[in-house]
Amino acid sequence: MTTRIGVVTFPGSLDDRDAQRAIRIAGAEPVALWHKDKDLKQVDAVVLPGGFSYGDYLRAGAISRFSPVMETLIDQAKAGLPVLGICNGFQILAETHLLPGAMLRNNHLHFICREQKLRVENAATAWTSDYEAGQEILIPLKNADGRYTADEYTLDKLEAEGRVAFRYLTDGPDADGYGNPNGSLRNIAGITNEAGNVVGLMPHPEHAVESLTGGGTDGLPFFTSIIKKLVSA
Amino acid sequence: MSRTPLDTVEHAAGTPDVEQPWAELGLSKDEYARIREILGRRPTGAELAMYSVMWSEHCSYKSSKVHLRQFGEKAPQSEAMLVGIGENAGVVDVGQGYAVTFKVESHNHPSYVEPYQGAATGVGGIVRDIIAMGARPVAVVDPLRFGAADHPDTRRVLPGVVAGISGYGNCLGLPNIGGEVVFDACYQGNPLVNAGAIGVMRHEDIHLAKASGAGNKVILYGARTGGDGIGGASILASETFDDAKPSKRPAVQVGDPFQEKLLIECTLEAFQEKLVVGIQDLGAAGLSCATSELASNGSGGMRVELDDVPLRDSTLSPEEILMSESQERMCAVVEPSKVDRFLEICEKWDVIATVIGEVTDGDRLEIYWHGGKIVDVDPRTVAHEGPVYDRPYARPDWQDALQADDAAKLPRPENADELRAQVLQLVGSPNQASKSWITSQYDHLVQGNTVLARTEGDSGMIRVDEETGLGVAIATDGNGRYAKLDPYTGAQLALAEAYRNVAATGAKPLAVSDCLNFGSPEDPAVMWQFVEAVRGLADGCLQLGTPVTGGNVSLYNQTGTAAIHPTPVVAVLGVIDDVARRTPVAFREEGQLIYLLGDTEPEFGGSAWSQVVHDHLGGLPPKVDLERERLLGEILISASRDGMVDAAHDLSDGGLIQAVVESSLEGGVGARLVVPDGLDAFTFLFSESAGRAVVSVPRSEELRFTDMCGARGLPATRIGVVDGDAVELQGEFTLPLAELREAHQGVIEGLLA
Amino acid sequence: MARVVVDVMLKPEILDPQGQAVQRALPRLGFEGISDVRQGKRFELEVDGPVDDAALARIHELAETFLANTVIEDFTVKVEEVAEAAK
Amino acid sequence: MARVVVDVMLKPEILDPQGQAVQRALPRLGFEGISDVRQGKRFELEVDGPVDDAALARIHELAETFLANTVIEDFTVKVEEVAEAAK
Ligand SMILES: Nc1ncnc2c1ncn2[C@@H]1O[C@H](COP(=O)(O)OP(=O)(O)O)[C@@H](O)[C@H]1O
Ligand SMILES: [Mg+2]
Repeated sequence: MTTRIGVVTFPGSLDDRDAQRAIRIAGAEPVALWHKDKDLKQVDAVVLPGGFSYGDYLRAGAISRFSPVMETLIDQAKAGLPVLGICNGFQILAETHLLPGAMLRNNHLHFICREQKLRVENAATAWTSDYEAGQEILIPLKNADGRYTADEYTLDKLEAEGRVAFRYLTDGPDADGYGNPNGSLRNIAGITNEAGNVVGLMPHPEHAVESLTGGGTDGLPFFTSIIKKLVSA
Repeated sequence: MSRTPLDTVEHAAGTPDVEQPWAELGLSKDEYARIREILGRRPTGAELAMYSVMWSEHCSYKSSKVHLRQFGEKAPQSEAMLVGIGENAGVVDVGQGYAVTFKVESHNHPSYVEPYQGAATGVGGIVRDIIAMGARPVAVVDPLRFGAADHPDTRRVLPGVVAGISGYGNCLGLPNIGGEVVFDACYQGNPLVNAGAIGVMRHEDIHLAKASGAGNKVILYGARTGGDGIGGASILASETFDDAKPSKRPAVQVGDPFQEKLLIECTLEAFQEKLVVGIQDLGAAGLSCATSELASNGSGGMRVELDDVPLRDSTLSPEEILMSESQERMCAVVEPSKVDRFLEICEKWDVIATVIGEVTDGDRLEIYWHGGKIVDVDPRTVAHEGPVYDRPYARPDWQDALQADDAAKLPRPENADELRAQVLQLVGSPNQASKSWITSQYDHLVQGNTVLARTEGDSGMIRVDEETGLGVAIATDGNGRYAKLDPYTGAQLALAEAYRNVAATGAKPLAVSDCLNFGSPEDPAVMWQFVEAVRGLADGCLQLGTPVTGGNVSLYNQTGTAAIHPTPVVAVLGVIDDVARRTPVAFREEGQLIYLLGDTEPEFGGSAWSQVVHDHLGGLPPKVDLERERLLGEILISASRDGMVDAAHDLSDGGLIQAVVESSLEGGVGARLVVPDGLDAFTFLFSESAGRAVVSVPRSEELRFTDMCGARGLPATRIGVVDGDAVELQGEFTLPLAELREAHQGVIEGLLA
Repeated sequence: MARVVVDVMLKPEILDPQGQAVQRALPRLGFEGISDVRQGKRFELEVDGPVDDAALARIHELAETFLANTVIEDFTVKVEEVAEAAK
Repeated sequence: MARVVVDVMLKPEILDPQGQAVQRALPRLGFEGISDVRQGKRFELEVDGPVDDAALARIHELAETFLANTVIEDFTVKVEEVAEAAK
């Protein structure tokens, strides 16, 4: 039986089709989920895609968080359902407090779209097991509100528990994708919950699954990781 | 409301002598007289509102129409053309059952007044034109012109415009795959914000803006109607009909990209279920335009209940409702049996939708308000039979002196050091410098089909079909400096450059859209520029076999008597069978051979070199040879298809050195160049002769490639090799890539900081 | 030191997509009885020296030329008591 | 009908690049003597019915759970006199 991975479409979701394509390329079956439906259609995992749900009005993710689908999703995520939040999806996860912290306007105040070097800090989550810990990858990034912020206590706790999943790499030339693109504290690009089933990150792995259109395939392991995990489970 | 009686048709007929503010609404005395003649009575306030906006320059093309006809009259035979000029946007067959629609429009003036919202709503408007054809929008482009890069106001306008385009386009999920950024003092006070969009559909999904079938319902959906952009209407409303109103309404609208994204999705869903008979977007002139165009393009008449229009502001008068330019609205004609389903889809997407009228079997457009008939017109007279002017035009008396002031006489670099310094100066000048500060604010990846964007290729390219690799490419170009020196040639050079850019990536040019930005048509010199540019473009399109499918005219871009440079912006759309074969600009492999295609002559009029080094504009622009352009295009396309070249870059402003530096920086590999026989180093580097490109050829392909060029008669000169980490001109200078990058990057940010 | 607050709101006739989005979300959150929401910007300026008429006039000019675009926005300027110890 | 205003500002310890950008632009515009600028959001809520303690409590809750993200933002709620005839 093929693995079924849901992709939620909120009003204003943009990269939902891209997430579906990535899931397909990785070998699973993408299942479209609708924000007004509480029903998750018994999928094995869920991706909250990028975009500007509700136009990012108020705060990115603030309105989507109250969608019917999120009610179910929050409960099931707490019960272990694997959830990946990409960009706007990460912002939604932060607003629901499934992941700690918040995303603020980029420190340079602009939307930024670029290729970004990341280090995989935690290769033990449901979505990262096909990476090696410490592996450096190149993934596109595009957002206006990507500055990860949390208080010192939370940041220390995340570090201590190994829950910083991805970090922006800063020790190289800008032209090669190095640098902190938005002022995120401690160069944090993505984090995981304690159980490792909920992961959120600002960069877009679903845009790095075909070399023709994404400039590389470094994002594919996100999707192969989860498929392997689900198949072997 | 017991104030003045409602100005119904009946009331108007009975009160022929009421004073009407036609002049304040921008109508001439003759135009007002014509309206009275058409109606056989004075217009009601609502009718006057409709005629005045629809007969405005912006909506009626009254100064340009007589000339734009050439695009139809001289249109080349093209099997690709599915829908031509006259619809919201043209449609082109790209094969495999796909059709592509594309168009460029201007939003110049609003972007000067309120850069963010002006530019944002410009994107919104052009995207609605694309949806109205039945297509899913798949990409946007943004040709931009600003005042001098170091002028303080550019610091206000440029970041606002860029943020507006990025804020709106990114939020719609449309990759931005191309455009231009040009600085010139002539655009101070009149920045040009042109926006283009491309949409893809299956042939059978093409929709047109017409209301047919008596009994069919007219549905207005999207945002509520508010008091935006109705400066004119409030004159009507406040001074003639209701003195209590604020007398000025802002002429700038605030856009809501989120609402537009919902509009896209719900419209496409309605198309998919074949629920729509006719459709029209609401842009300039709002409901006046949508109702009169839908009605006049269809077979019957139309009856509209204006009271049913959902309002944001309940105090709006009927005139204001008719003229409002509130954004993010569309109008669909739907069969009665399908109305429920249509409304259901709108509800699914949280889009407000209301039946506001129906198609009738008469031939009148009738609009009712509070039970009274306030409009009763033949819609054709509103939408299509506006005034047409053949305005006087004359070659300005300064043209000769300008052309005589030949750039060839300017002092040239005297030694290798000066040559080197001028190369650095050129690649670091605002117009030639990297635009990454701007393009990095645009999402070029969303939708996952972008094959070329930013500096990767000479044109933007997107994949249309994931299975077959079918794709389309688009490039927009326009050089106001060339056009100022000679508008006829300038327009052809814009066309030639866009054509060449598309071919350089391996795509076959198919069709053209344009945005003609000029000063006041009431100035005979400007009018002459316009006439010449249109003639040049129409002749050029005929010769290249690429029909104009639609476009836009923006006039009155001037401050006082100072007009902008005539700026015809030309967009060329091309098709490629397999995007995997596209040719990028980057030099990537050391050892590959660099060939220069085409002939280089000492042509410096209007050149970047003359501007950057001497702040000079004079002489003649480069000569145009469209047969050569076509041949060059064919060679570039064949070379891409058969894998004979690894990189290709067209030569345009800045000449050969600019192109080579860009290809080297893009690929991170240098180039060793030699001045070919018969040329001096200066001309070799800086000439802007048209019809040229540089390519990098793998050694294994050299013979095949040169044979092909030889057999077809295209001059191909070996000028160097891809090598090292510097751009070197043998015997003259060496410029390390790091130094070039330093000069080329960061220029725009530096000016705006 | 004193604080001057400049509030910038879209003019009433101008569409306020953000305010609308907030308002439309309210019923879903179980909030009724709010008939309109408008969202604007609040600038808190810490002014060195006394906030006299001259200073206020300058801030008014700043608001008019820079903080707001009066084509689409209205603004108000007011001096605020800064309760020192308050959080 | 009454108006309740909710002001939302970033917590003082959180970097406010928007406010900073405004502040940095001031000298260029010829404004001196402003030592700090912070930019936040202002929400104007039009409330049907009386703004009694119960209503205010509800709006306070709305601000806390929705209008502000208290991980990063502080807020204040206040009732505003709506000058009826004023423009
Ligand atoms: N410069 C031009 N070149 C070609 N076609 C043009 C040009 N300007 C306007 N048109 C065509 O005239 C028609 C009316 O234009 P317009 O009123 O701008 O359309 P819309 O209201 O849909 O934006 C369109 O079909 C448009 O493509
Ligand atoms: Mg249109």
